[in-house]
Amino acid sequence: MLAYLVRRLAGGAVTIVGVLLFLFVLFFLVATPEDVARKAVGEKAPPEVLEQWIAAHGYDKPRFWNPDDPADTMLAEHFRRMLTFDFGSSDADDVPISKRLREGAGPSLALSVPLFVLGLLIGIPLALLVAFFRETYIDRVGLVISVLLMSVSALLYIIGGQYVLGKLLRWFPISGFDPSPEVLPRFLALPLLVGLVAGLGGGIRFDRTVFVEETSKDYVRTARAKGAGEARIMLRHVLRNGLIPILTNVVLQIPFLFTGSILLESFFGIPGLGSITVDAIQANDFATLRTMVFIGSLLFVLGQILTDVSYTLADPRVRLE
Amino acid sequence: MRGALRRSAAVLFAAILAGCGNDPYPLEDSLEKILYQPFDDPPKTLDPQVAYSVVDHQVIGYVYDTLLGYHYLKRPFTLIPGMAETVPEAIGLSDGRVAYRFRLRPDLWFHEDPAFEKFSPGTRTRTVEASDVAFSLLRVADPAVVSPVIEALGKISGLVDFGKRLDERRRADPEFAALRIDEQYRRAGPVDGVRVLGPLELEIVLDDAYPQILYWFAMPFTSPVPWEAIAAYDGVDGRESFAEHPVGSGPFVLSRYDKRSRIVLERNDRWYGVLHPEWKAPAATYPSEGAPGDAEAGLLDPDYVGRPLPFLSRIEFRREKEPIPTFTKFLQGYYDASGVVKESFDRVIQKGELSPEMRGLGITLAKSVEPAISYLGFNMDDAIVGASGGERSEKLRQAMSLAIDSKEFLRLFANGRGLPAQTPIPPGIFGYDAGYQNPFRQPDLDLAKKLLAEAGWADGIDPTTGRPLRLTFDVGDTGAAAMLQFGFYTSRWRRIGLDVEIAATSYNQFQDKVRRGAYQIFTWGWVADYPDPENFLFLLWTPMSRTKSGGPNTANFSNPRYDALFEQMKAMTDTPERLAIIHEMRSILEQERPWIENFYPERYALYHGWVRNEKPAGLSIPTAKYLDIDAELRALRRAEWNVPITWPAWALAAILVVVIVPGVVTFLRERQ
Amino acid sequence: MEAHVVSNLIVAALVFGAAGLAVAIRRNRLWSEALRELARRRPIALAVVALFVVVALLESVRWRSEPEGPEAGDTVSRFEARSVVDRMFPHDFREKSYSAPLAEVEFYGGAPLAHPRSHLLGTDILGRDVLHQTLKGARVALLVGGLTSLIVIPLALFFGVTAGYFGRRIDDAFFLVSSTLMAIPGLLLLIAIIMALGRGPVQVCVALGITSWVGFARVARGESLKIRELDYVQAARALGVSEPRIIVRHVIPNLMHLVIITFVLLFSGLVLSEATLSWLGIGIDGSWGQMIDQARDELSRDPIVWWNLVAASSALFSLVLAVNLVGDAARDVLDPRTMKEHR
Amino acid sequence: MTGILAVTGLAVSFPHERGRVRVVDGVDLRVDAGEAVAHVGESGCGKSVTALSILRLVPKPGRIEQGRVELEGRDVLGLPVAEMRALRGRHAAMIFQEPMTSLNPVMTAGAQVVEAIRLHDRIGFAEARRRTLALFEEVGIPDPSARFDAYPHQLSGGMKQRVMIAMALSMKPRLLIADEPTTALDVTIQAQILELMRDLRERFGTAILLITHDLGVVNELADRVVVMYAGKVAEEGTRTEVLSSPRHPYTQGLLRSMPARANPGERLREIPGVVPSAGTWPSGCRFRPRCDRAFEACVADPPETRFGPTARVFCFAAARDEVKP
Repeated sequence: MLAYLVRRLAGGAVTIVGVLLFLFVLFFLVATPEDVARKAVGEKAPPEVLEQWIAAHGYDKPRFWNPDDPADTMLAEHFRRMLTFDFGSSDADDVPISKRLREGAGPSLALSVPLFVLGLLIGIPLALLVAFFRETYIDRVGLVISVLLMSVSALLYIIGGQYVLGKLLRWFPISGFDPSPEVLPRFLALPLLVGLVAGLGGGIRFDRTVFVEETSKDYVRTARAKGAGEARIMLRHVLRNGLIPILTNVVLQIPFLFTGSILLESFFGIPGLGSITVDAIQANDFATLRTMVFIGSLLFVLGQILTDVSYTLADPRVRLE
Repeated sequence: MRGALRRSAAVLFAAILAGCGNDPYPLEDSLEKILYQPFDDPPKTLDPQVAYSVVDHQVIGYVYDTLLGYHYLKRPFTLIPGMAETVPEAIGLSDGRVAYRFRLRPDLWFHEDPAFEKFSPGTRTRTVEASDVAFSLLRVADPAVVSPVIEALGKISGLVDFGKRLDERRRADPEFAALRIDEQYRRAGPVDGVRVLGPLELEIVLDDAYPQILYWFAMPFTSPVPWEAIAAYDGVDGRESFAEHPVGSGPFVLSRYDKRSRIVLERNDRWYGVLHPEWKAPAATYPSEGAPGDAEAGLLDPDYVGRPLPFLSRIEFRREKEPIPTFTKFLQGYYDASGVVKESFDRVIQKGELSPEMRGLGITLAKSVEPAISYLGFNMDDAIVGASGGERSEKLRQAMSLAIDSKEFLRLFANGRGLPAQTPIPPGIFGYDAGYQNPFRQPDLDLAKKLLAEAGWADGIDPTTGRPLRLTFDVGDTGAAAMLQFGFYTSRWRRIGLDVEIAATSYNQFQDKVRRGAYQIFTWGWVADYPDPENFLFLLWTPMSRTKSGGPNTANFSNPRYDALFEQMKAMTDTPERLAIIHEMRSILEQERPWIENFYPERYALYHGWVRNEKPAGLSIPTAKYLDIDAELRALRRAEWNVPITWPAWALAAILVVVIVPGVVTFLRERQ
Repeated sequence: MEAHVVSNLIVAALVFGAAGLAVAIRRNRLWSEALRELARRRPIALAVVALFVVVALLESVRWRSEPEGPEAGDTVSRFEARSVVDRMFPHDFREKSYSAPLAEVEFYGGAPLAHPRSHLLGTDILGRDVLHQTLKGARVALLVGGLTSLIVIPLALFFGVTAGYFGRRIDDAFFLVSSTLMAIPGLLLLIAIIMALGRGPVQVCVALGITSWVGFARVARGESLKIRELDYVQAARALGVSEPRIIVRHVIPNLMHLVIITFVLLFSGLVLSEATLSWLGIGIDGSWGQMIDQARDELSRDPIVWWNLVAASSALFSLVLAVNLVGDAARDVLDPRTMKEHR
Repeated sequence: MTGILAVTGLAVSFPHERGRVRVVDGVDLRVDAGEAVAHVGESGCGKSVTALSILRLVPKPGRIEQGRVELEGRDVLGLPVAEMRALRGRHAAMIFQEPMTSLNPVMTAGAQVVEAIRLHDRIGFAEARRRTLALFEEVGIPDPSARFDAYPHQLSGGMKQRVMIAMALSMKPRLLIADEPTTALDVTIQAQILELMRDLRERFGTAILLITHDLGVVNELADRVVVMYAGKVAEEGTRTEVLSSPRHPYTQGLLRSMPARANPGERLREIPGVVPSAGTWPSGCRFRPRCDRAFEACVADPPETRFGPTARVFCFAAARDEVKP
């Protein structure tokens, strides 16, 4: 177990180094220091000011190799900063990135955790219900509805939700965010609803397939033969077995709750890490962007290990070697 | 009695709404005089010496007070004294230089802030003095601050040299670099052009005549900042950065700065307008006179004239990335003012006036043409469309200019808001001539085709290939909406036989193309920093050329005569002679066509009935201190406008039941 | 070579390829039975997919014809290659701006139209016929789905099979590369690649390809791991059959059902992804995603302009739905079990 | 002797390319108290479906078309769902071919037996556990308390089958239906399990319906044998009747192909052809295409021919044999 974890962590470390390298190269394909500086100091600033800015942010160093001092390159700096968690400050407005992460994590979690939990609490029982009624008209209708739900673009859900529920019916504020507990639920209601509906189709379809597959297993027949009712079979036998493959999907998502949803946060004006990322892209804010991606990949590696561990907890057949 | 009744009704409605509906604000705020405004991009910085974008200035303008200001009502824009007691006159010095002498008001205070405590324990604020203004000017020159306006303020004698000196000493001497900031400035000084004559007296000396300098004193770049705040908020070792923690002396204090979602400004009770209403200071009192029509528009309401400012207790900015939801929230009563989004234009405006529906809601409309221009430019360094093509290219540019129907463009994309532009100078700026019609800006496809034939591209066909002449329109926006607009231009050019391909790239790649000079046709805009023609005509001045100096002359236009006239014009006051020079420059541009002047944008601003004293400015100057809010009326209206419609929920539930119940029944029957 | 000639050649190649494939399927009992079963289960969905394919092909066949006189559109378009779809509409079939479906006057302003009562789905802000735009969008959608799948599947198959079949170092390397790609948030990776490559249909497809091959490659890896251990593969190895030959003759044919299912499921996902890219402004010109993104603002027009959104989103929806239904059925027909890994 | 199970005229259909096909077609079956009946046939002949029909466990989309199943005098097919559930496990229990997959992989062996007990008896967990341990003891599971907490994958195949048997016997049912209980096991384990079943039958008097294709197993355990071919009963009789003097050509073929029965050095004689899949069955005698004794009459449905009190055969040839001598 321990050896396994160590090996996985080592693999993860290599992955993260790969991500960092990739990120560095990509950035210079996408933007130059002049672009970053131009966005930061504004369209009207004279060229000397641009140069001052570039020098002040260290973007005038050699990129990969400095014959005088190998440690004094942008690449080395990039790795040093990321690996020591010294993220520095944003290229766009000089705010310390760690502060930005702290500010963004709250709103992201405020949306993503309820979304995640509700998604499971609604999706899995519904899938189980549909599987319970398998081969009947409810199952077929449920399946068709979930394929219908899946076939709609996420954009349309958001646009439609804002238009119909926000504008026409006036049930919720169309967008916005305020962390004070008095008004927070009102802001979260619509993105939650939209996020749930958008994710429900695929979720139900996947989970249903898993459950239906389980119901054709021999042990279900055994349970039936000993006199267990259908409901009991579903809840005690099928659910538990079906949850194992579902769990792998689910646990992998947990770390990403922190990074939030780019689309939902952007459209609904939730100042979480997802919209920080979009803002960083739009503002050429490489310093923030690389931090976000770095943290994302860190969480990904963590999530994978977490998934494996949770697998061993849920499925007695699996032991990590 | 009636007031009390209204108030309690408002509270009641607000409470009902807060329980279930879409009210984005907490209940206890519903009866406060709070101005709610949306903002899109978060401010980049709140450092007054650095901030240069509209959204930055929206916040900074209230936190940092300026020495001068603009009259709220008068047009064209007129400078009035702010923290300074008077607007200074230019004083000619014996050596040919020009000086301005500012005298500050007494008893001006900085906002309360812990930074002061750090250096003189027990105090949380102190008075503003002339040396603080001088300190700000030196900050503009400090290379570490990276101020974008050093170009303009560098006309102050010795200021640029001071910056160089400071930079060199910091590099050479780490000990110097570690000194407190005011000490560094003192040792690197003095600066010849910035003279502190007394605690409240400051003299500025310019190398050459530059009358526009006074406008810079109406902008936050010259606002006094306390050195204590700079020293305390250096952004190092987890300390806050000054760009995020402003300490000013303006009418509002920044009380909350979640810049990605919410910015809150509270009224500053230590502001001189509040402390000394008896001064009747022009920038702290509601004006008693205005432009023609202001009285009719209710802007000279005797209830307000002569009253001390500000009227609001708070300004709340909420972040809104999408214009349409923002407008919807305005219509729901959750924002107090709004532009008109083009999508809702026909509902809001009919025949140039507010629609009856909007009037019924109590909304008012204010129109203003902005001191800004949007134009299509040619890269004059390009072989085909540029200057080297000689007369042939000039005719091509003229033909292309004739093909663009700006009026139609405005009709399609801006609901006709805006004026088709004839010259680079927009209305409201000296040199604008409403009667002038640029002969190459009157859409005429036949004349365009004729010019094209004269240029050797008859019908747009390139004789060497037998195909239409192929040009490239370089754009830095790939969004769907923008593509439609670019498509409009190319479809117009197609009519005269020019095949103009849109090369849409990311903004970065576009910038890169511009840097390398690898572009043919582009579109750009310019918003005035201050109301003077110099601020527009320099966009085509050779020293500002993009490929040579990285300046804003993106067309790389270069004409010796034009340059000479510009030099002459820029230091002049608004005299008939100046006008004559501007007209000559105009005729050069008319013929050479480095730009196709597209349009001057027009702003339509909507205000709810509960907002008082609104008059749009165009320039990005702070005006909210003149506004007032009738909060009770607002609470009532919000309650009235936001009753949720719930029947669809019941309908949906009913449908679900209808779908599910037969299924369950069938299932149970089958199982038996 | 000019773009439209390339496009025509590709269409020809596709048609020939499809014909060849049809012959091959006819000969193979397993596949032809599967296909017949599929047609029995989902006749309508298959027909819808086929319809879109036909429209896309018609839109891809382009040629230049003689100028049709000065009244025929603008000067330049006389010189452009037009597709069959374009030719189904009159040459200057446009208005000045919005008009509602089958309207007689302009939507705003009420000026009489050049072609009253003939725009089935109305016109957009520049006066272009929405039905025409929507039909043209089918080509983009199929390009996104098809071309990307053509990039993804061979790539994924190659890496997945080599990793799964040979194992050890190659597998480790594969694991590293794939987890690196998976560790970068997908949307971000897409944006970055498109920014680096530039905008354009092929670039977008390549970017989508790079971001979506990993999932399938992992499935292919897992399957080849299993196949490697099968008796007859072991037997072939014992008989001295060369490794590449085993892979080509035994491993890949056993993955074909997975390939088909992945292709179908991938396809709908890709078409939806393009819509998101259009929102970010880096989609493909003329796609339904772009139409939806434009229509987003139009929805808030007052009075509301709905036909753009309805046309583009129902086209997108019906294609994706049809493909999803076909995909589901294909999964049931070809393989009910192994697709657990896909979500 | 009293009848525990009586199946008459049972028909079960499954959907096929064209309409539904009866995979079990008019089967009669009877098991008396304490008796062991073997239900024999090649795979695909419908014997498992017959067994599942008894507890109404035919998987969807299969459907019982007609017939009657009586368990201790009660009509099983007409029972309401709840009563049916109460009957399963208590009156008749079932064990399956694949002990590997027939146990729930994520529940401990003990928990699964406890569940079987508590489904029918309202007793606490501790009591159920005690009874489970006793059951484990009875079915020969060594170290029951350790095995109680083991997951199925931690047990050997034979051990798992013992757990299954323990579960089936937990309510002391009067009938145990064993669907190929030993097929998946090693030969030595097979013998142990059969021994166990014989032993339990003697101790508890449980009637056994044994589904198998292995005539060797039949020989070990069964009192009576029912041979099935292609959804229909071919021949029925006591063990000696069927195994020593088979009358149906199919039974004869089956016996000839048994290695144990062949003389050393002699080549095994298999039945030519394969069992046709459901839906492709011929009219008349379904064994006709593979039968070396088929003649013209076989195109009609063969009638029941009785031989003595216990034996009956469905075959024209066998009937002719009877008349001739």
